[in-house]
Amino acid sequence: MTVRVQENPFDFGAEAQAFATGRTDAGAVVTFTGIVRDLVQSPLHEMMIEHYPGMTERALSGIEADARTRWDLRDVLIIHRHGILRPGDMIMMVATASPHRKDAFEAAEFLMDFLKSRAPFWKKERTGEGEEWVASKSEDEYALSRW
Amino acid sequence: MTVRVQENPFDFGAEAQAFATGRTDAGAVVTFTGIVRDLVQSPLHEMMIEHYPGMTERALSGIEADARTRWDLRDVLIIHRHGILRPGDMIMMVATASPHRKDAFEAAEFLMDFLKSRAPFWKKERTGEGEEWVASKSEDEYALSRW
Amino acid sequence: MIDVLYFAWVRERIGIPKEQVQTSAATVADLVDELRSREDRYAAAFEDLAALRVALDQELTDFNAPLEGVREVAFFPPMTGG
Amino acid sequence: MIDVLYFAWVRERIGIPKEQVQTSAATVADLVDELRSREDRYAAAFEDLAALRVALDQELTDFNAPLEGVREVAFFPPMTGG
Repeated sequence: MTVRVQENPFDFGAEAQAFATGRTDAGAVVTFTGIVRDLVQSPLHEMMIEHYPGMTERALSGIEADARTRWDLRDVLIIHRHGILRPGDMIMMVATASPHRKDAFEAAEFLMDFLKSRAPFWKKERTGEGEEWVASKSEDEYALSRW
Repeated sequence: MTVRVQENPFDFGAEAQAFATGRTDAGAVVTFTGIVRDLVQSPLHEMMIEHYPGMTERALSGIEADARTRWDLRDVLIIHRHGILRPGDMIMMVATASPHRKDAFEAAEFLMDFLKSRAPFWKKERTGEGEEWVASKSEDEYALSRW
Repeated sequence: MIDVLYFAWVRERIGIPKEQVQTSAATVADLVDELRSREDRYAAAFEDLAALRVALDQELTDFNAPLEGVREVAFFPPMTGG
Repeated sequence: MIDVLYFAWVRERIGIPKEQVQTSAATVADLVDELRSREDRYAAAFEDLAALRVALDQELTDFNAPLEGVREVAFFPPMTGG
Protein backbone atom coordinates (compact mmCIF):
# COMPACT_ATOMS: atom_id res chain seq x y z
CA MET A 1 0.00 0.00 0.00
CA THR A 2 1.80 3.10 -1.25
CA VAL A 3 0.79 6.74 -1.55
CA ARG A 4 3.18 9.23 -3.13
CA VAL A 5 2.71 12.96 -3.79
CA GLN A 6 5.58 14.38 -5.78
CA GLU A 7 6.69 17.17 -8.09
CA ASN A 8 8.95 14.93 -10.20
CA PRO A 9 7.67 12.82 -13.07
CA PHE A 10 7.07 9.14 -12.37
CA ASP A 11 7.82 6.23 -14.69
CA PHE A 12 4.36 4.77 -15.38
CA GLY A 13 5.64 1.66 -17.19
CA ALA A 14 8.16 0.82 -14.47
CA GLU A 15 5.61 1.46 -11.70
CA ALA A 16 2.96 -0.67 -13.42
CA GLN A 17 5.45 -3.46 -14.08
CA ALA A 18 6.75 -3.46 -10.48
CA PHE A 19 3.20 -3.42 -9.14
CA ALA A 20 2.11 -6.44 -11.19
CA THR A 21 5.31 -8.49 -11.07
CA GLY A 22 5.52 -11.77 -9.17
CA ARG A 23 1.99 -11.46 -7.89
CA THR A 24 0.64 -14.96 -7.26
CA ASP A 25 -1.97 -13.82 -4.71
CA ALA A 26 -4.02 -11.56 -6.98
CA GLY A 27 -4.89 -12.46 -10.55
CA ALA A 28 -6.31 -9.06 -11.46
CA VAL A 29 -4.37 -5.79 -11.71
CA VAL A 30 -6.01 -2.56 -12.87
CA THR A 31 -4.21 0.73 -13.49
CA PHE A 32 -5.57 4.17 -14.28
CA THR A 33 -3.36 6.96 -15.58
CA GLY A 34 -4.36 10.59 -15.99
CA ILE A 35 -2.58 12.49 -18.74
CA VAL A 36 -2.51 16.24 -19.46
CA ARG A 37 -4.68 16.75 -22.56
CA ASP A 38 -4.14 19.47 -25.05
CA LEU A 39 -7.09 21.84 -25.50
CA VAL A 40 -9.02 22.19 -28.72
CA GLN A 41 -9.92 25.88 -28.44
CA SER A 42 -6.51 27.25 -27.54
CA PRO A 43 -3.31 25.14 -27.28
CA LEU A 44 -2.34 24.44 -23.68
CA HIS A 45 1.09 25.79 -22.72
CA GLU A 46 1.15 24.27 -19.28
CA MET A 47 -0.92 23.04 -16.40
CA MET A 48 -0.05 24.07 -12.85
CA ILE A 49 -1.22 21.79 -10.05
CA GLU A 50 -1.41 23.25 -6.57
CA HIS A 51 -1.97 21.05 -3.53
CA TYR A 52 -2.28 21.23 0.24
CA PRO A 53 0.82 19.56 1.69
CA GLY A 54 -0.09 17.42 4.66
CA MET A 55 -3.78 17.23 3.91
CA THR A 56 -3.09 15.68 0.51
CA GLU A 57 -1.26 12.72 2.00
CA ARG A 58 -3.92 12.34 4.71
CA ALA A 59 -6.76 12.44 2.17
CA LEU A 60 -5.08 9.93 -0.16
CA SER A 61 -4.24 7.54 2.69
CA GLY A 62 -7.80 7.84 3.96
CA ILE A 63 -9.27 7.07 0.54
CA GLU A 64 -6.94 4.11 0.16
CA ALA A 65 -7.84 2.71 3.60
CA ASP A 66 -11.53 3.14 2.78
CA ALA A 67 -11.09 1.21 -0.50
CA ARG A 68 -9.42 -1.65 1.37
CA THR A 69 -12.42 -2.05 3.68
CA ARG A 70 -14.80 -2.21 0.72
CA TRP A 71 -12.99 -4.61 -1.62
CA ASP A 72 -10.64 -7.58 -1.40
CA LEU A 73 -7.43 -5.75 -2.31
CA ARG A 74 -3.96 -7.21 -2.00
CA ASP A 75 -2.21 -3.98 -2.93
CA VAL A 76 -2.93 -0.37 -3.84
CA LEU A 77 -0.68 2.30 -5.34
CA ILE A 78 -1.50 6.00 -5.68
CA ILE A 79 0.93 8.51 -7.22
CA HIS A 80 -0.09 12.14 -7.84
CA ARG A 81 2.10 14.94 -9.15
CA HIS A 82 1.94 18.66 -8.45
CA GLY A 83 3.79 21.59 -10.00
CA ILE A 84 4.08 22.38 -13.68
CA LEU A 85 3.06 19.83 -16.33
CA ARG A 86 2.71 19.94 -20.10
CA PRO A 87 0.41 18.18 -22.60
CA GLY A 88 1.16 14.46 -22.69
CA ASP A 89 2.67 14.46 -19.17
CA MET A 90 1.23 11.95 -16.72
CA ILE A 91 -0.52 13.65 -13.82
CA MET A 92 -1.23 10.66 -11.66
CA MET A 93 -1.82 6.92 -11.53
CA VAL A 94 -3.61 4.44 -9.34
CA ALA A 95 -3.16 0.67 -9.36
CA THR A 96 -5.17 -2.04 -7.61
CA ALA A 97 -4.50 -5.76 -7.21
CA SER A 98 -7.20 -8.24 -6.24
CA PRO A 99 -8.06 -11.91 -6.68
CA HIS A 100 -11.25 -10.71 -8.43
CA ARG A 101 -11.36 -8.52 -11.53
CA LYS A 102 -14.58 -6.84 -10.37
CA ASP A 103 -12.91 -5.74 -7.14
CA ALA A 104 -9.82 -4.46 -8.92
CA PHE A 105 -11.94 -2.43 -11.38
CA GLU A 106 -14.40 -1.04 -8.84
CA ALA A 107 -11.70 -0.05 -6.36
CA ALA A 108 -9.75 1.79 -9.07
CA GLU A 109 -12.90 3.67 -10.14
CA PHE A 110 -13.69 4.50 -6.52
CA LEU A 111 -10.17 5.84 -5.94
CA MET A 112 -10.44 7.98 -9.08
CA ASP A 113 -13.86 9.36 -8.15
CA PHE A 114 -12.53 10.43 -4.77
CA LEU A 115 -9.25 11.79 -6.16
CA LYS A 116 -11.23 13.98 -8.55
CA SER A 117 -13.19 15.88 -5.92
CA ARG A 118 -11.99 14.96 -2.43
CA ALA A 119 -8.20 15.18 -2.63
CA PRO A 120 -6.90 18.76 -2.24
CA PHE A 121 -5.48 19.42 -5.70
CA TRP A 122 -6.33 22.40 -7.91
CA LYS A 123 -5.48 22.68 -11.58
CA LYS A 124 -4.78 25.90 -13.47
CA GLU A 125 -4.37 25.98 -17.24
CA ARG A 126 -2.19 28.46 -19.10
CA THR A 127 -2.96 29.01 -22.79
CA GLY A 128 -2.17 31.83 -25.23
CA GLU A 129 -5.25 33.54 -23.87
CA GLY A 130 -4.10 33.60 -20.28
CA GLU A 131 -4.44 31.55 -17.12
CA GLU A 132 -7.58 29.96 -15.76
CA TRP A 133 -8.43 27.70 -12.82
CA VAL A 134 -10.08 24.48 -13.96
CA ALA A 135 -13.68 24.40 -12.72
CA SER A 136 -14.91 21.34 -10.88
CA LYS A 137 -17.49 19.32 -12.76
CA SER A 138 -20.91 18.53 -11.35
CA GLU A 139 -20.59 15.07 -12.92
CA ASP A 140 -17.50 14.45 -10.76
CA GLU A 141 -19.42 15.35 -7.62
CA TYR A 142 -22.30 13.17 -8.80
CA ALA A 143 -19.93 10.24 -9.44
CA LEU A 144 -19.29 10.03 -5.68
CA SER A 145 -22.92 9.32 -4.95
CA ARG A 146 -22.74 5.76 -6.23
CA TRP A 147 -20.30 4.62 -3.54
CA MET B 1 -5.95 -0.45 -32.28
CA THR B 2 -3.89 -3.59 -31.75
CA VAL B 3 -4.80 -7.22 -31.10
CA ARG B 4 -2.05 -9.77 -30.45
CA VAL B 5 -2.31 -13.48 -29.69
CA GLN B 6 1.06 -14.96 -28.84
CA GLU B 7 2.86 -17.77 -27.05
CA ASN B 8 5.77 -15.58 -25.91
CA PRO B 9 5.65 -13.45 -22.77
CA PHE B 10 4.90 -9.76 -23.22
CA ASP B 11 6.48 -6.88 -21.34
CA PHE B 12 3.53 -5.37 -19.47
CA GLY B 13 5.42 -2.29 -18.24
CA ALA B 14 6.81 -1.47 -21.67
CA GLU B 15 3.43 -2.06 -23.35
CA ALA B 16 1.61 0.12 -20.81
CA GLN B 17 4.22 2.86 -21.10
CA ALA B 18 4.15 2.85 -24.91
CA PHE B 19 0.35 2.87 -24.91
CA ALA B 20 0.12 5.91 -22.61
CA THR B 21 3.10 7.90 -23.88
CA GLY B 22 2.68 11.16 -25.75
CA ARG B 23 -1.08 10.93 -25.67
CA THR B 24 -2.51 14.46 -25.78
CA ASP B 25 -5.88 13.36 -27.23
CA ALA B 26 -7.02 11.15 -24.37
CA GLY B 27 -6.54 12.05 -20.72
CA ALA B 28 -7.60 8.66 -19.35
CA VAL B 29 -5.77 5.36 -19.80
CA VAL B 30 -6.93 2.14 -18.10
CA THR B 31 -5.08 -1.17 -18.17
CA PHE B 32 -6.14 -4.58 -16.93
CA THR B 33 -3.66 -7.41 -16.49
CA GLY B 34 -4.53 -11.02 -15.76
CA ILE B 35 -1.91 -12.97 -13.81
CA VAL B 36 -1.68 -16.73 -13.14
CA ARG B 37 -2.60 -17.20 -9.49
CA ASP B 38 -1.26 -19.94 -7.33
CA LEU B 39 -3.89 -22.26 -5.88
CA VAL B 40 -4.56 -22.59 -2.18
CA GLN B 41 -5.57 -26.26 -2.11
CA SER B 42 -2.71 -27.68 -4.17
CA PRO B 43 0.22 -25.63 -5.55
CA LEU B 44 -0.13 -24.95 -9.26
CA HIS B 45 2.70 -26.34 -11.36
CA GLU B 46 1.57 -24.81 -14.61
CA MET B 47 -1.37 -23.53 -16.57
CA MET B 48 -1.86 -24.57 -20.20
CA ILE B 49 -3.90 -22.27 -22.40
CA GLU B 50 -5.35 -23.70 -25.59
CA HIS B 51 -6.91 -21.49 -28.23
CA TYR B 52 -8.56 -21.66 -31.64
CA PRO B 53 -6.15 -20.01 -34.12
CA GLY B 54 -8.02 -17.84 -36.56
CA MET B 55 -11.21 -17.61 -34.55
CA THR B 56 -9.33 -16.08 -31.62
CA GLU B 57 -8.08 -13.14 -33.68
CA ARG B 58 -11.54 -12.72 -35.25
CA ALA B 59 -13.28 -12.77 -31.88
CA LEU B 60 -10.83 -10.30 -30.31
CA SER B 61 -11.01 -7.92 -33.26
CA GLY B 62 -14.81 -8.14 -33.17
CA ILE B 63 -14.93 -7.36 -29.45
CA GLU B 64 -12.56 -4.46 -29.93
CA ALA B 65 -14.61 -3.02 -32.82
CA ASP B 66 -17.77 -3.39 -30.73
CA ALA B 67 -16.16 -1.47 -27.85
CA ARG B 68 -15.22 1.36 -30.19
CA THR B 69 -18.84 1.82 -31.29
CA ARG B 70 -20.00 2.00 -27.67
CA TRP B 71 -17.43 4.37 -26.14
CA ASP B 72 -15.27 7.30 -27.20
CA LEU B 73 -11.98 5.41 -27.48
CA ARG B 74 -8.82 6.82 -29.02
CA ASP B 75 -6.92 3.55 -28.75
CA VAL B 76 -7.33 -0.05 -27.64
CA LEU B 77 -4.74 -2.77 -27.03
CA ILE B 78 -5.45 -6.45 -26.41
CA ILE B 79 -2.68 -9.02 -25.84
CA HIS B 80 -3.48 -12.63 -24.89
CA ARG B 81 -1.01 -15.47 -24.44
CA HIS B 82 -1.48 -19.17 -25.05
CA GLY B 83 0.74 -22.14 -24.24
CA ILE B 84 2.32 -22.95 -20.88
CA LEU B 85 2.36 -20.39 -18.06
CA ARG B 86 3.37 -20.50 -14.41
CA PRO B 87 2.15 -18.72 -11.27
CA GLY B 88 2.96 -15.01 -11.47
CA ASP B 89 3.10 -15.04 -15.29
CA MET B 90 0.95 -12.49 -17.05
CA ILE B 91 -1.76 -14.15 -19.15
CA MET B 92 -3.15 -11.13 -20.94
CA MET B 93 -3.66 -7.40 -20.85
CA VAL B 94 -6.09 -4.88 -22.25
CA ALA B 95 -5.58 -1.12 -22.39
CA THR B 96 -8.04 1.63 -23.32
CA ALA B 97 -7.49 5.35 -23.94
CA SER B 98 -10.32 7.89 -23.89
CA PRO B 99 -10.90 11.58 -23.19
CA HIS B 100 -13.27 10.42 -20.41
CA ARG B 101 -12.31 8.20 -17.48
CA LYS B 102 -15.75 6.59 -17.40
CA ASP B 103 -15.37 5.47 -21.01
CA ALA B 104 -11.87 4.13 -20.43
CA PHE B 105 -13.01 2.13 -17.38
CA GLU B 106 -16.24 0.79 -18.87
CA ALA B 107 -14.62 -0.24 -22.15
CA ALA B 108 -11.86 -2.12 -20.30
CA GLU B 109 -14.46 -3.95 -18.18
CA PHE B 110 -16.50 -4.74 -21.27
CA LEU B 111 -13.44 -6.15 -23.08
CA MET B 112 -12.62 -8.29 -20.05
CA ASP B 113 -16.17 -9.62 -19.68
CA PHE B 114 -16.15 -10.68 -23.32
CA LEU B 115 -12.62 -12.10 -23.20
CA LYS B 116 -13.66 -14.29 -20.26
CA SER B 117 -16.45 -16.14 -22.00
CA ARG B 118 -16.56 -15.23 -25.69
CA ALA B 119 -12.95 -15.50 -26.84
CA PRO B 120 -11.95 -19.10 -27.69
CA PHE B 121 -9.40 -19.80 -24.96
CA TRP B 122 -9.46 -22.76 -22.59
CA LYS B 123 -7.36 -23.09 -19.45
CA LYS B 124 -6.09 -26.31 -17.93
CA GLU B 125 -4.35 -26.43 -14.57
CA ARG B 126 -1.70 -28.96 -13.57
CA THR B 127 -1.12 -29.49 -9.85
CA GLY B 128 0.45 -32.33 -7.83
CA GLU B 129 -2.96 -34.00 -8.02
CA GLY B 130 -3.14 -34.05 -11.80
CA GLU B 131 -4.55 -31.99 -14.62
CA GLU B 132 -7.95 -30.36 -14.80
CA TRP B 133 -9.75 -28.06 -17.22
CA VAL B 134 -10.83 -24.83 -15.60
CA ALA B 135 -14.64 -24.68 -15.48
CA SER B 136 -16.40 -21.59 -16.76
CA LYS B 137 -18.10 -19.54 -14.07
CA SER B 138 -21.78 -18.67 -14.18
CA GLU B 139 -20.85 -15.21 -12.84
CA ASP B 140 -18.72 -14.66 -15.96
CA GLU B 141 -21.66 -15.52 -18.20
CA TYR B 142 -23.88 -13.29 -16.08
CA ALA B 143 -21.40 -10.39 -16.32
CA LEU B 144 -22.13 -10.19 -20.07
CA SER B 145 -25.78 -9.41 -19.46
CA ARG B 146 -25.08 -5.85 -18.33
CA TRP B 147 -23.73 -4.74 -21.73
CA MET C 1 -16.70 -32.54 -46.92
CA ILE C 2 -16.56 -30.36 -43.85
CA ASP C 3 -13.69 -29.66 -41.44
CA VAL C 4 -14.63 -30.55 -37.87
CA LEU C 5 -12.42 -29.19 -35.05
CA TYR C 6 -12.39 -30.13 -31.37
CA PHE C 7 -10.90 -28.16 -28.50
CA ALA C 8 -10.08 -28.69 -24.81
CA TRP C 9 -11.75 -31.73 -23.23
CA VAL C 10 -13.85 -32.36 -26.34
CA ARG C 11 -10.57 -32.84 -28.24
CA GLU C 12 -9.26 -35.09 -25.47
CA ARG C 13 -12.35 -37.29 -25.40
CA ILE C 14 -12.48 -37.70 -29.16
CA GLY C 15 -8.72 -38.08 -29.34
CA ILE C 16 -8.02 -35.85 -32.35
CA PRO C 17 -8.00 -32.09 -32.87
CA LYS C 18 -9.47 -32.11 -36.37
CA GLU C 19 -10.98 -34.34 -39.02
CA GLN C 20 -12.80 -34.15 -42.32
CA VAL C 21 -16.35 -35.44 -42.28
CA GLN C 22 -18.54 -36.43 -45.20
CA THR C 23 -22.03 -35.44 -44.18
CA SER C 24 -25.37 -34.35 -45.52
CA ALA C 25 -26.58 -33.20 -42.11
CA ALA C 26 -28.86 -30.18 -42.37
CA THR C 27 -28.04 -28.68 -38.97
CA VAL C 28 -25.35 -28.85 -36.30
CA ALA C 29 -27.66 -31.01 -34.18
CA ASP C 30 -28.00 -33.49 -37.07
CA LEU C 31 -24.21 -33.63 -37.43
CA VAL C 32 -23.86 -34.27 -33.70
CA ASP C 33 -26.33 -37.18 -34.01
CA GLU C 34 -24.29 -38.67 -36.85
CA LEU C 35 -21.04 -38.35 -34.87
CA ARG C 36 -22.59 -39.79 -31.69
CA SER C 37 -23.67 -42.91 -33.53
CA ARG C 38 -20.16 -43.54 -34.84
CA GLU C 39 -18.22 -44.57 -31.75
CA ASP C 40 -18.35 -44.39 -27.95
CA ARG C 41 -15.75 -41.63 -27.78
CA TYR C 42 -18.04 -39.35 -29.79
CA ALA C 43 -21.02 -40.33 -27.67
CA ALA C 44 -18.96 -39.46 -24.59
CA ALA C 45 -17.84 -36.09 -25.97
CA PHE C 46 -21.37 -35.09 -27.03
CA GLU C 47 -23.12 -36.55 -24.01
CA ASP C 48 -24.38 -33.19 -22.70
CA LEU C 49 -24.91 -30.51 -25.34
CA ALA C 50 -25.62 -27.91 -22.64
CA ALA C 51 -21.94 -28.21 -21.68
CA LEU C 52 -20.80 -27.55 -25.26
CA ARG C 53 -20.47 -24.60 -27.59
CA VAL C 54 -20.29 -24.63 -31.37
CA ALA C 55 -18.78 -22.27 -33.94
CA LEU C 56 -19.49 -22.31 -37.69
CA ASP C 57 -16.73 -20.80 -39.81
CA GLN C 58 -15.28 -19.29 -36.62
CA GLU C 59 -18.48 -17.59 -35.47
CA LEU C 60 -20.28 -18.74 -32.32
CA THR C 61 -23.76 -20.07 -33.03
CA ASP C 62 -26.17 -22.67 -31.65
CA PHE C 63 -26.97 -26.30 -32.35
CA ASN C 64 -29.99 -25.49 -34.52
CA ALA C 65 -27.89 -23.56 -37.03
CA PRO C 66 -27.98 -24.86 -40.65
CA LEU C 67 -24.78 -26.34 -42.10
CA GLU C 68 -25.35 -25.36 -45.72
CA GLY C 69 -22.30 -23.61 -47.16
CA VAL C 70 -20.30 -24.08 -43.94
CA ARG C 71 -16.67 -25.17 -44.32
CA GLU C 72 -15.54 -25.41 -40.70
CA VAL C 73 -17.40 -26.59 -37.59
CA ALA C 74 -15.80 -26.43 -34.14
CA PHE C 75 -16.98 -28.00 -30.88
CA PHE C 76 -15.64 -26.96 -27.50
CA PRO C 77 -16.60 -26.35 -23.87
CA PRO C 78 -17.51 -22.83 -22.62
CA MET C 79 -14.52 -20.54 -23.01
CA THR C 80 -12.31 -19.56 -20.10
CA GLY C 81 -10.18 -16.73 -21.42
CA GLY C 82 -8.91 -13.59 -19.75
CA MET D 1 -4.31 32.23 17.36
CA ILE D 2 -5.28 30.06 14.47
CA ASP D 3 -3.47 29.33 11.18
CA VAL D 4 -5.60 30.21 8.17
CA LEU D 5 -4.57 28.82 4.77
CA TYR D 6 -5.84 29.79 1.32
CA PHE D 7 -5.49 27.80 -1.91
CA ALA D 8 -6.03 28.32 -5.64
CA TRP D 9 -8.10 31.41 -6.53
CA VAL D 10 -8.95 32.05 -2.87
CA ARG D 11 -5.20 32.46 -2.27
CA GLU D 12 -4.91 34.70 -5.34
CA ARG D 13 -7.81 36.95 -4.31
CA ILE D 14 -6.58 37.36 -0.74
CA GLY D 15 -2.99 37.67 -1.93
CA ILE D 16 -1.30 35.45 0.65
CA PRO D 17 -1.16 31.66 1.14
CA LYS D 18 -1.29 31.70 4.93
CA GLU D 19 -1.71 33.96 7.94
CA GLN D 20 -2.23 33.79 11.67
CA VAL D 21 -5.54 35.12 12.88
CA GLN D 22 -6.55 36.15 16.41
CA THR D 23 -10.20 35.23 16.70
CA SER D 24 -12.86 34.20 19.14
CA ALA D 25 -15.23 33.06 16.38
CA ALA D 26 -17.32 30.09 17.45
CA THR D 27 -17.78 28.58 13.99
CA VAL D 28 -16.20 28.71 10.55
CA ALA D 29 -19.08 30.93 9.38
CA ASP D 30 -18.33 33.40 12.19
CA LEU D 31 -14.66 33.46 11.18
CA VAL D 32 -15.67 34.11 7.57
CA ASP D 33 -17.81 37.06 8.70
CA GLU D 34 -14.86 38.52 10.64
CA LEU D 35 -12.54 38.15 7.63
CA ARG D 36 -15.10 39.62 5.20
CA SER D 37 -15.40 42.78 7.30
CA ARG D 38 -11.63 43.34 7.27
CA GLU D 39 -10.91 44.33 3.65
CA ASP D 40 -12.39 44.15 0.18
CA ARG D 41 -10.03 41.34 -0.92
CA TYR D 42 -11.51 39.09 1.81
CA ALA D 43 -15.04 40.13 0.89
CA ALA D 44 -14.23 39.24 -2.73
CA ALA D 45 -12.75 35.86 -1.81
CA PHE D 46 -15.67 34.92 0.43
CA GLU D 47 -18.38 36.39 -1.77
CA ASP D 48 -20.07 33.05 -2.54
CA LEU D 49 -19.65 30.38 0.12
CA ALA D 50 -21.33 27.81 -2.11
CA ALA D 51 -18.23 28.04 -4.33
CA LEU D 52 -15.90 27.36 -1.39
CA ARG D 53 -14.81 24.39 0.69
CA VAL D 54 -13.30 24.40 4.16
CA ALA D 55 -11.01 22.01 6.03
CA LEU D 56 -10.33 22.06 9.78
CA ASP D 57 -7.02 20.50 10.80
CA GLN D 58 -6.83 18.98 7.30
CA GLU D 59 -10.26 17.32 7.36
CA LEU D 60 -13.04 18.51 5.05
CA THR D 61 -16.02 19.89 6.94
CA ASP D 62 -18.73 22.54 6.50
CA PHE D 63 -19.17 26.19 7.44
CA ASN D 64 -21.23 25.41 10.52
CA ALA D 65 -18.40 23.45 12.15
CA PRO D 66 -17.19 24.75 15.53
CA LEU D 67 -13.66 26.16 15.76
CA GLU D 68 -12.92 25.18 19.33
CA GLY D 69 -9.56 23.40 19.61
CA VAL D 70 -8.84 23.83 15.90
CA ARG D 71 -5.30 24.88 14.96
CA GLU D 72 -5.52 25.10 11.17
CA VAL D 73 -8.36 26.31 8.93
CA ALA D 74 -8.07 26.12 5.13
CA PHE D 75 -10.32 27.72 2.52
CA PHE D 76 -10.30 26.68 -1.12
CA PRO D 77 -12.50 26.08 -4.19
CA PRO D 78 -13.84 22.59 -5.01
CA MET D 79 -10.95 20.25 -5.70
CA THR D 80 -9.94 19.24 -9.21
CA GLY D 81 -7.50 16.36 -8.72
CA GLY D 82 -6.99 13.19 -10.71
